[in-house]
Amino acid sequence: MDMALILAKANYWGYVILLLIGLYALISKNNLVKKIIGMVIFQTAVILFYITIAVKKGGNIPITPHGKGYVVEAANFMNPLPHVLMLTAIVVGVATLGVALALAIKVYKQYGTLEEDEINAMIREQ
Amino acid sequence: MSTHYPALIIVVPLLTAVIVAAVGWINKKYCFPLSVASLAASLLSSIGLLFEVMKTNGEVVYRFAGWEAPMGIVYNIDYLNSLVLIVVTAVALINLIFSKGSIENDFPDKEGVFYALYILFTTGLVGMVATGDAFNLYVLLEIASLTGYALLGIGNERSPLSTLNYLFIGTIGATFYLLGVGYIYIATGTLNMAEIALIIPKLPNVGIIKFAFVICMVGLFVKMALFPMHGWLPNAYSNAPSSSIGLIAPLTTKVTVYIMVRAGITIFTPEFTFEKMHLDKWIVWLSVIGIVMGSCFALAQKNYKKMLTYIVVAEVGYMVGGFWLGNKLGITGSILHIVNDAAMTLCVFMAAGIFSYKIGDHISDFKGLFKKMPFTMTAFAVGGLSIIGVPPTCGFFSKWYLVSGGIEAVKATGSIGALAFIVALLFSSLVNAVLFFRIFEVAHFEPFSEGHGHEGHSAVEINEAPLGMLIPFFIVAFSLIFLGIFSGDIVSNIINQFIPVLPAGI
Amino acid sequence: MEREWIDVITLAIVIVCAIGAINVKDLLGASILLGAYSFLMCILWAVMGAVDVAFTEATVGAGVSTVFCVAAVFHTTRRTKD
Amino acid sequence: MKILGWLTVLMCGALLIFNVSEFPDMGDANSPANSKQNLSEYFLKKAYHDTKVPNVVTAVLADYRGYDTMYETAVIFSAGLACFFLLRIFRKKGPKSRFYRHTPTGVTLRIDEGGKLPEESDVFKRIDSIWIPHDNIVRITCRLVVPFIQIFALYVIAHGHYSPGGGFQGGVLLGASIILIAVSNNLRAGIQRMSEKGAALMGSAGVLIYAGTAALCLLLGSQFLNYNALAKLLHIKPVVARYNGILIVEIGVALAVMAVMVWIYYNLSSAGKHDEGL
Repeated sequence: MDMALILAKANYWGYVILLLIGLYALISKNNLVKKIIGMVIFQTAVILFYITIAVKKGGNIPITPHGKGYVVEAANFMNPLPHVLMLTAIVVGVATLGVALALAIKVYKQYGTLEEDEINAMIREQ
Repeated sequence: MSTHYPALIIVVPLLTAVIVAAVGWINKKYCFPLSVASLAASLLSSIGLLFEVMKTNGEVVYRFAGWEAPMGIVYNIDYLNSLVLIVVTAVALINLIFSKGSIENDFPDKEGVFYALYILFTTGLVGMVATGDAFNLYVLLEIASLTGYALLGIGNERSPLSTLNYLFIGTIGATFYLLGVGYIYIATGTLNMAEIALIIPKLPNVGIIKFAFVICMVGLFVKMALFPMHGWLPNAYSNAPSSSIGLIAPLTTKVTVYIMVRAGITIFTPEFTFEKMHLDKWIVWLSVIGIVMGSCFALAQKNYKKMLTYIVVAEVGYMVGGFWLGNKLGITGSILHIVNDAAMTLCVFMAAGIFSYKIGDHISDFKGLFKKMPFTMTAFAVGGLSIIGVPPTCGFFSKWYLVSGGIEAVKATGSIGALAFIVALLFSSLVNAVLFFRIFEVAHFEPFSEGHGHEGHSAVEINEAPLGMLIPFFIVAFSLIFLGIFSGDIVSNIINQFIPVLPAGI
Repeated sequence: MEREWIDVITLAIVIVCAIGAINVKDLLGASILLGAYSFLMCILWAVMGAVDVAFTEATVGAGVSTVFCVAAVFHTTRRTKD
Repeated sequence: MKILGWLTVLMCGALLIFNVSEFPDMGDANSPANSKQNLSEYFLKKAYHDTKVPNVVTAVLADYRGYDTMYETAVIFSAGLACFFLLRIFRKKGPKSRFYRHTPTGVTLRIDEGGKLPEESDVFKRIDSIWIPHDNIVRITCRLVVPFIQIFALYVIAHGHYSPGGGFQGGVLLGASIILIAVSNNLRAGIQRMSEKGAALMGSAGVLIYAGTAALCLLLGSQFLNYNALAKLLHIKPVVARYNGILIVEIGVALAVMAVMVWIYYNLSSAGKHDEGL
């Protein structure tokens, strides 16, 4: 494991770390909004993973020049497909965030707190 | 139009959902007929599609936007697709007609939006079943999930919290699936299911694919509530309103099981799934524990709806275990159980809808119901017998296939897991018998007591359910017997056509 | 080579922001840190050549998501135990 | 719960890190996902030829994988419906007392329940009980910025064929401009610009434009979403029909996304009452 290997896959390591941070927050945080924040981090980590797939060294952004007789050399441009997929994933992420926050507001109206242990204690008392 | 069936199944509900959402702001009267018409159109075209598949004997291909397979999104409809499509659209249509009254009662201001969410949920499920593209499946999974959260979160006072927990778990599952698709893409460079299946056997290094497989399956197991990831299901389902639970409980877990079958057979190829992974025995054990635990927890419940949710958990164990036995009989049983269990679960949850409208959810309140509502209780009894697995009903036949699959696996490999699976199936049938006969006993022998505990329901007179509810309920109850009688035909004409030649020696 | 270093440094700051967002003991602060996280992520993606995705993340992730979070926190509470 | 979390994280972490070393290096143009014979190559070389759209991402998004994008719009639309369905409260109970500011004198009036409410005018302005933004600098700056945001948003939508951007980005920007008005003044100012019903109908209309265009292609005898079919209708070449089809679809997306973002914001910021809010 020399420095070059770590650097060559830097984004993959980074995505694993972010994924784990998000997963940890989702599972073990007590506050509901904190869990939602963990969820966003978790989803974004996967998007980072996809974008990393698309990178080609020395590549350009995937907007092809279009002069007469211009031949596109595919190795010079980033892979556009993961970008397309991730546009969808980002939008799905914000949609999930909206619904999750709506539910969190409903929970707060019901119990007056966002801490899961306090809510569970209240449910047990009923 | 017959060449466009694959598109029509999904497009008609989608367009109608959007229109219904708009019409709900202008005139609520048109929402219900529009919704019913769209789901009926969807059901008809899925039946048409099944005939089309039979005619072409194999698969119907539909290219969206006119692009060929790896570039665009292509549907490859085969026997399995079209069978599950019919189940999904039929359940959605019948439950919609059944719950018209309770929808008008529960959401007076938001009817239009409810119908739109309902149809969008169905669209999501239908799309998941029909699609031939791994990423497209994720998008539709999210449509079904988001609308599902909305439909579940509007129930009683505890539902927002349980739905929020479901949302967290569901997002973990869906995101793991997305990650798995990314791993497949990084190794194969394509997203089309058929193409992936062609590339995987040629790959020199399957390390990444193995991991993609594990992570996809974990995502799906979380979504389908297989033990030990089942914690979210009972709370989320038992707190939901009855009109949406009649849609969600029969379909969500079954469609996820379908995706597992699709992933195991079409995407990853059976050789890879059953031979290279060495996971099948472990997953059978998981399903065994799931069946036993689900049955035991169901036994401990006093609330009817909650009891049903634990039965759902156990049924997931049946299907998953049957598939991972890895032989033809087991997979047949698993697929047949997708169909049968959707119908059975719909039946008992419809009963739950009527009960909670008339009396309440506690089993001890069901005293003397056979006298008060004989027709409802007859249909309910058919559903109960089918879940137990009594012969003329369909529940018996899928259990038969599952058990014979288990016996074959024991014969072929002598695996203890398969033996435990058979024992667990029999145990669970016994427990189901205890559960339902307990209810029959209370409802039949104990006299009706006027002053039962629930003040909130005292205004409703206890008698037969209205005709608008009773007719769909009876149709479902009949279909249980119908499916049972014709299960041999379904297996030989549809399911067996789908199952490929499995590698020997598993 | 320089490009890779920009990558790595931005990634490190993104990770710090993520850890901050889940550990700050104030939900409003956590929401704002989440916005910062999204914005840095968008810079990272722009560096990696995914301009469309970066644009979407800048508008959706750093913009609207943060507003949603703040609106929800405003209507519930800033208090958190962890 | 903490221990369970650590256990899951450690297990997943071990699996994921174990697998990273099998990945192709970052930026490897020859990895299966990026290599010559695969999709990346096809899209980059053929997209302009097929659709006359130089931004390959837009071309793939709205044409090759347009079916995904239609559902993406449906996802955002269902999120709007879901937030409305979960949160909206129609009861006109409202808070016990309302607050008004008399602008010439800067006096705040509290009118308890049952009291006579003044007409809303330049003189009497209703203000929120908890959130009282009356900073003129903030308000006027935001008002000045909004038109520029909207023009930029329209540019982003229309120019998505040639530069980064498109329906989503533009739609979110348009929505953000209205959210900015609501944040800098109050929620009612936002609702005046775009009513709830308007937002809901516009969201439906956006998805309907997308799915309707696609269904129109089907009715014209081609596959669903195959914009080539529009060529006969518009009397243009098939390639140009694809170009225009993408533009129509992007407009639908922008409309839906704008309306739904605003709609979700209304519901979240007022917890469904649409009365007082951030």
